[in-house]
Amino acid sequence: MWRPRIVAFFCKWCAGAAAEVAGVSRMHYDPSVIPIIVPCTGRVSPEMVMHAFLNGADGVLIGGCHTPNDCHYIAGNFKAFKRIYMLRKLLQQAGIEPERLRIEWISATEAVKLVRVVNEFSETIRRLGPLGGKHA
Amino acid sequence: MRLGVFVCHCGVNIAGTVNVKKVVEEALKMPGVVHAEDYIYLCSQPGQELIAKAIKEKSLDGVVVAACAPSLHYETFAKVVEGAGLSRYRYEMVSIRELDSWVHIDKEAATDKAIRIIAAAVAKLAGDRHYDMIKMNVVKKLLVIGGGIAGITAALTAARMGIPVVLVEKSPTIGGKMAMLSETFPTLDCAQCILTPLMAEVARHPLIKIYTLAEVEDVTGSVGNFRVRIRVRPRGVKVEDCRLCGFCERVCPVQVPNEFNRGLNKRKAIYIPFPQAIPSAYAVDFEHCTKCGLCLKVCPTKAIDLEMRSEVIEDVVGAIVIATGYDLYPGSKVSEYRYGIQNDVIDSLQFERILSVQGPTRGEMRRPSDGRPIKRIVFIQCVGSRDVNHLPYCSKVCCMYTAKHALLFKERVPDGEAYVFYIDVRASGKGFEEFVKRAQEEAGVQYIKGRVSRIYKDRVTGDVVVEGFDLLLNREIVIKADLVVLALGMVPAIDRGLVEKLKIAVDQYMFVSEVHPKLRPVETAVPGVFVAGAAQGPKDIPESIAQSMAAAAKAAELLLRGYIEKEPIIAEVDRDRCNGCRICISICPYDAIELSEGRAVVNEAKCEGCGACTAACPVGAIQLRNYRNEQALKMIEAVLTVR
Amino acid sequence: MLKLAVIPGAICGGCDVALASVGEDLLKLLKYYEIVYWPTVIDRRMSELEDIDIIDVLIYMGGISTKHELENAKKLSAKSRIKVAFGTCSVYGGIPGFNTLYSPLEVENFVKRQSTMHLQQDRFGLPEVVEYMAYTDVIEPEILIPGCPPTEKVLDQFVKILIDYAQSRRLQGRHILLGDPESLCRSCPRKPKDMSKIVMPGIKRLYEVKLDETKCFLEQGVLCMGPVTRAICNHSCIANNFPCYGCGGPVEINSDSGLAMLSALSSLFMVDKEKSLMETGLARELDKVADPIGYFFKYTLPKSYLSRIIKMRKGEKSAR
Amino acid sequence: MQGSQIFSDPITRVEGSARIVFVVDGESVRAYYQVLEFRGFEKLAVNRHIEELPRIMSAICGVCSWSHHLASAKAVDMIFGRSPPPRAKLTRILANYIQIIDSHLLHLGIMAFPDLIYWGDGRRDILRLYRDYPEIAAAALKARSIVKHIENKLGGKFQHAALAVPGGISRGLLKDDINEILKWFAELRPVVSTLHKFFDEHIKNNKKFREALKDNRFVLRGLSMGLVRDGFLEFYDGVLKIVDHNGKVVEEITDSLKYAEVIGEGIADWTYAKLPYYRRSNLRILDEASTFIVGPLARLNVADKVYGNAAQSEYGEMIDEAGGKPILNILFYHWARLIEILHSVDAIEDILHTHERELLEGDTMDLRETFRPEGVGILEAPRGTLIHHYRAGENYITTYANIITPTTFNNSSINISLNKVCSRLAKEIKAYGRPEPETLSIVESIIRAYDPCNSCATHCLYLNNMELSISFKLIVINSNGEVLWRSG
Repeated sequence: MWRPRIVAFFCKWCAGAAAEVAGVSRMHYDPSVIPIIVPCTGRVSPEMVMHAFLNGADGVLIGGCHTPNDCHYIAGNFKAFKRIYMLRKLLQQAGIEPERLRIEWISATEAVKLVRVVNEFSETIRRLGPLGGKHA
Repeated sequence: MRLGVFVCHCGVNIAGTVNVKKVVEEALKMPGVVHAEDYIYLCSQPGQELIAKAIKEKSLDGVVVAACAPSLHYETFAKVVEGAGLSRYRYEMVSIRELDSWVHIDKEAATDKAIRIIAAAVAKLAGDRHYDMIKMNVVKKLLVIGGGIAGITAALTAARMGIPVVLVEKSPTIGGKMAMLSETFPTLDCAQCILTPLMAEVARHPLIKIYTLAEVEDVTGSVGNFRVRIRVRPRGVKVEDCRLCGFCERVCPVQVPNEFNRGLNKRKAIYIPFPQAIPSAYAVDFEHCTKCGLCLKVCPTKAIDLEMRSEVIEDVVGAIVIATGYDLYPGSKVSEYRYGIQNDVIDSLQFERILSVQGPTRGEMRRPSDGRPIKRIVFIQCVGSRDVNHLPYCSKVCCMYTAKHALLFKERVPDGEAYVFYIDVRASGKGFEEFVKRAQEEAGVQYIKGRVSRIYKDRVTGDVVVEGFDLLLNREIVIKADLVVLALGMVPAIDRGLVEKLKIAVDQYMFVSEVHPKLRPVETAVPGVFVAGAAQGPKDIPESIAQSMAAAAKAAELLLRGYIEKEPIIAEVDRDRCNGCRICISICPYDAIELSEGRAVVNEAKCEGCGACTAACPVGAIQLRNYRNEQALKMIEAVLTVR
Repeated sequence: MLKLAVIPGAICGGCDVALASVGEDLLKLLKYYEIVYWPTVIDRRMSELEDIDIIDVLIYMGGISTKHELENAKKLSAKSRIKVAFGTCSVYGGIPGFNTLYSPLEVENFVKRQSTMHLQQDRFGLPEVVEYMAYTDVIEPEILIPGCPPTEKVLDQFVKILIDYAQSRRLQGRHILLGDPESLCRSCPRKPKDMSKIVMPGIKRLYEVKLDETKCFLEQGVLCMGPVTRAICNHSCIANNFPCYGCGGPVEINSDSGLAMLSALSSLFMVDKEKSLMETGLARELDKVADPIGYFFKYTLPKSYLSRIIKMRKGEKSAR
Repeated sequence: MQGSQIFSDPITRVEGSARIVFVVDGESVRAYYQVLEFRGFEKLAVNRHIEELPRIMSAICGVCSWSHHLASAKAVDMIFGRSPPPRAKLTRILANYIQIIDSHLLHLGIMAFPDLIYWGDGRRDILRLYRDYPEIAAAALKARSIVKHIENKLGGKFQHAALAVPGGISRGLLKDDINEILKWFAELRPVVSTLHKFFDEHIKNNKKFREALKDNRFVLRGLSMGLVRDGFLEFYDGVLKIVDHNGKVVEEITDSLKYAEVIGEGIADWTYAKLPYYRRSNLRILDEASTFIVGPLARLNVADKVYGNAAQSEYGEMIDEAGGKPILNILFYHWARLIEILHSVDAIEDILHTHERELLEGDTMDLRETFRPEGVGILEAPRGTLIHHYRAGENYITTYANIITPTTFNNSSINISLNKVCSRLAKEIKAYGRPEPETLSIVESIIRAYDPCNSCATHCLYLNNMELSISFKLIVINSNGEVLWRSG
């Protein structure tokens, strides 16, 4: 049975911290979302996202700090937003469902939101089915 | 490459859901891994020794620890690794507890996820290199923002350690809210007697430079080298020449509400907030001064200069202490209590001014509206505080200063009656409970457990009628009082502009967030920026003083050492591949990249290692140390390879 | 005499003319090499080329769009010592690379729908069209010459290499990518002396702005692929006040220059107005790029992550 | 003819991008000029930013990339509702003239002369021509480098130029640009006169060539089409005039959007090139009367006057030779090319001298914006009328693109001309099992006359005469697909 393969880039300061809080509070979410902790969402390059899709990811989720002022590195989240927005336009034009790539602002205290977003996203990916990667 | 992977059971926290044995088995198959083992509690002493032993025996050159969250034990294992002679940058820690075992039920999926998380760490570790800590010199000077008791204490503590201090205060004098108080609990010693000597010492101390009527306009740079711009508004009076004779005040035609006395009386356009003000000189309120020039004529020493301009002071400091203090929650927001001087419903600071001998009533117990002597007084606690519609938190100090107010009132008016409407009396400090008991029993203050529902002025008798409910006697209660004092909640006085300039984190009430209440209570997330006093949260004077000394001590730890060591995980440029296209310098939020001979170079002091430039560089010439592009791609492949 | 063959794939003829108009250098080459096949210049038949067992230098021009061209490329390359991918189409797929977005059938139906009359007759062996690909998708050439068409700069390099090979029978390196290993920004005349920051005022399409002849194009809000494009020319289009379209391909052979520029441009524009514009304002500006594929991938689409993902989605293994 | 034929290897093995297939079925023979190249530019243009098409579409052809660049630019201008200011328009006209001269000189000097000088004697060999007339080779290569310099100056690159922007040009010419162009242009004049003198001495009085000019097999009673402006031969901007084989003007299209009412585009299964035909006639594709002739000969059929007295006198001489207009013998193409060279040279001379100030001063771009969903750019490329037709949607995205290149127009005419030679070829096959050399050279002369540019791979610069092979395949098969004979 196909299980979605989802890569989640969480920024260390906000989404990553929220993930830890979610752990401490024993909340539950879909295990097919594999977290990679990055210093800032500003570090996530479009190449990393596309590399994930090419290597079998069915969905890529990015969690960062709320705009306009929460980013520990001041404006990394804005850079991430702009790059991901343009990348989604590119995917959409090429006929790849843009919903497979999602960026969310999750502050360190919003563990509940993190769990909701992760579960929602994995549900979306289940609905969309495999991207067509190796294990399809 | 000889890598070691250590997987922790954390009792059953991890082993309960993750099949640790299988994880270790899979780890051994990962590229470069020569050793993998699991242990029940890696963070324990035997656990740590196990790792150190493995490093030495297997001569490992890289370690991955898969256990709890790095925010908990990254440092612990870093020290173990360094103890075993390996660089801390050849060590990665990943959480398979908070991010995996604790959040999943399906054992098989959790195990698979743990393996992938470890595989990513191993892939990253393969590319990690050692870097020496970055040493940067530190300017031995401290900036203290806010001249209240917290700011004064921090400045003095630092100066006494030989650290030059720049003290910036928004109002014409230092002293802050404490200067307004009459006596302080629980010792009832007079506030001025504690404060004014400290203020004098600050004024005299050669290492402390005070700027009043001043605000921090801009802060750039980073820890050890903050470039600060301070805007000083014109005082209108030359401090050294003012003899405090007061002739100018007498002739000044302008009358405006006196903010030091919280509007209970008026003051002139040229005034001194209170006699022991530091700097001890008059100041001109340029907002209301009509420049009629009468004061100029009468000033014996020609100290007044109405043409003074505001000026900007630039300075470089090594650290910053935020001591911006608090304000009371605006009484108008709690409309049902009819807050207002003419209604004889005042706030606690106003009552402090009535109590104070320098106050508008010279210490006599007379009402602010009509001067009628106060025979019966009602104190209402938790006004705004512990209220979801206003301030959900408890402001901590109101129960104590209300008990003090009631006690002092009964001393002044032995036959007077004092009532206190409260929810719970919170007197948790040393000698606090006894102090409240003294007020209740010796001074006969009536404590009524219940909320006040309505307050109105009886037009005929002039009484302030307070209708409330007594929970203990389970009956309504109506008190016709002369005066009502509201214990309004505490809110931070810091403004949004300063928060953004300093890039510090604040909570939803604008109290400055400390990094960790226990681990780093007086530090903010921005290295080199500390916080003390009410700016960090509601607290009383003794706590503010203790916290200010702590903040000064932490700052001294940084400033006295003369250099700071900085995490070397910053961006790095491969100068051959850089084409000087200027894209990285245009997006760096810290201006940490400069161009020399047409190619980019990273300023070690400024770069915070966020990596935004590395993802924008068109040819990948700038890379984040130990988070290079090829490492990131390898991590992604490791996470996604099909088991 | 060494044998040199020029094989035209799916070409526009520009590379033929570029190589032919190399002028005297061509004659210099003729001292060492005998042109055994080059339909545009000499009339030798394919049958003769098949009789030759080893071709010393095989120059393949253009991409691959028909089954015949694919077989031809593989067959001839198999017996060639030095394989040269000549021109951006051959190296990266070039502008016809947009065809990778559609299946050949889709395109044929598109053409049929446009026609006003259809003669149903036999195909007489009309070669069958395959999924468009670059030469480098099929073969690993020793020398790669980017450019649309290759400029004098890279052709000079190429002639020197060929002459050197003829004399020493040795090539320095396996994958020689001609042109200088730097982007056009390295020596761009439009860079300000004081190397100040680029302040990019939003995204302007070519029709919205009358371009200033001295300022960097990014500073005028117009996309210029200079930062990601290999220096194979001496800023000829930029000097003609026209932003670079990236025909030289990426600085290094297997990097995705389109995706890199997408990231650079998105990061760069309106950096100073991010907090005031917030997401909606920034999105509105980004929506002006209505065709990201055409905007960033004019010459390199077949080599991009995007087209490799599209291929993966269709299930075919990528050609090589 | 059965349905799909299963063909033996030779026919499926392809060389170059075009070939001719003769299908012998008993007595009747049919000729098919197969274009084997597949470009798909009309499909890949969809979804592109409309303003980027001029540089994307110029990649259709590397030899005449300028014409595609400028025609595309005209269509894009129309969609933005912009008209390039005089300075921009004049620069574009200058660029288009340079392209015309470049292509004609190359063709005349290197391909046409061998056909014409050694007419019909089967031994046409470019190397032999250059041994006999070395000045021609030098002239042709000299022309090539001069034009390259001028084109570099105008568009940054001599191929796939970077000049046209919506409503104008990216950069106006400066004084020293013009001086340099004038310097190179001065060197071009002697080259032109060399070729002109050569044409007078060796072509005009070549008896066989004169007879061929009368030979009915080279006549095509098609519809001549080309741009004219105030009766003058025009290349950049004018009225698209169509004259039938009797000289009657059948169409005068002023609004380029209306082209589709007149020009239909058929397709056949055996070629990737389209087969245009005249829609207003009730005839079908590949009927002689519904087929267009474009290019130098057609242009001179529709134009009344040419520019400059050298061109005018040649023009008069040609008309006398052909006995009046319209001239329907396709071999006159070569003569027409010479006339167009002379015309263009004088036109450029005029632009560079009398209109110099206009080239140097004034605005380079019209920035107005009145969106129109459709735009058609028509101009004369060296080989004939070139049409770029685009539709754009919201946010200026291309929603539709249709391109008819001169070679596409000539595709139909070549097929018809070839069919006129079929019967003779079939007889020779039956008699000797192979076609006579003379027939083969006639076939090639037809192709050479039209100068097809199937992405130009069929341009053969050198012809060595082993067995009269021509660079592209000539194959004769019978009705069930067996190969009776193939060239080379």
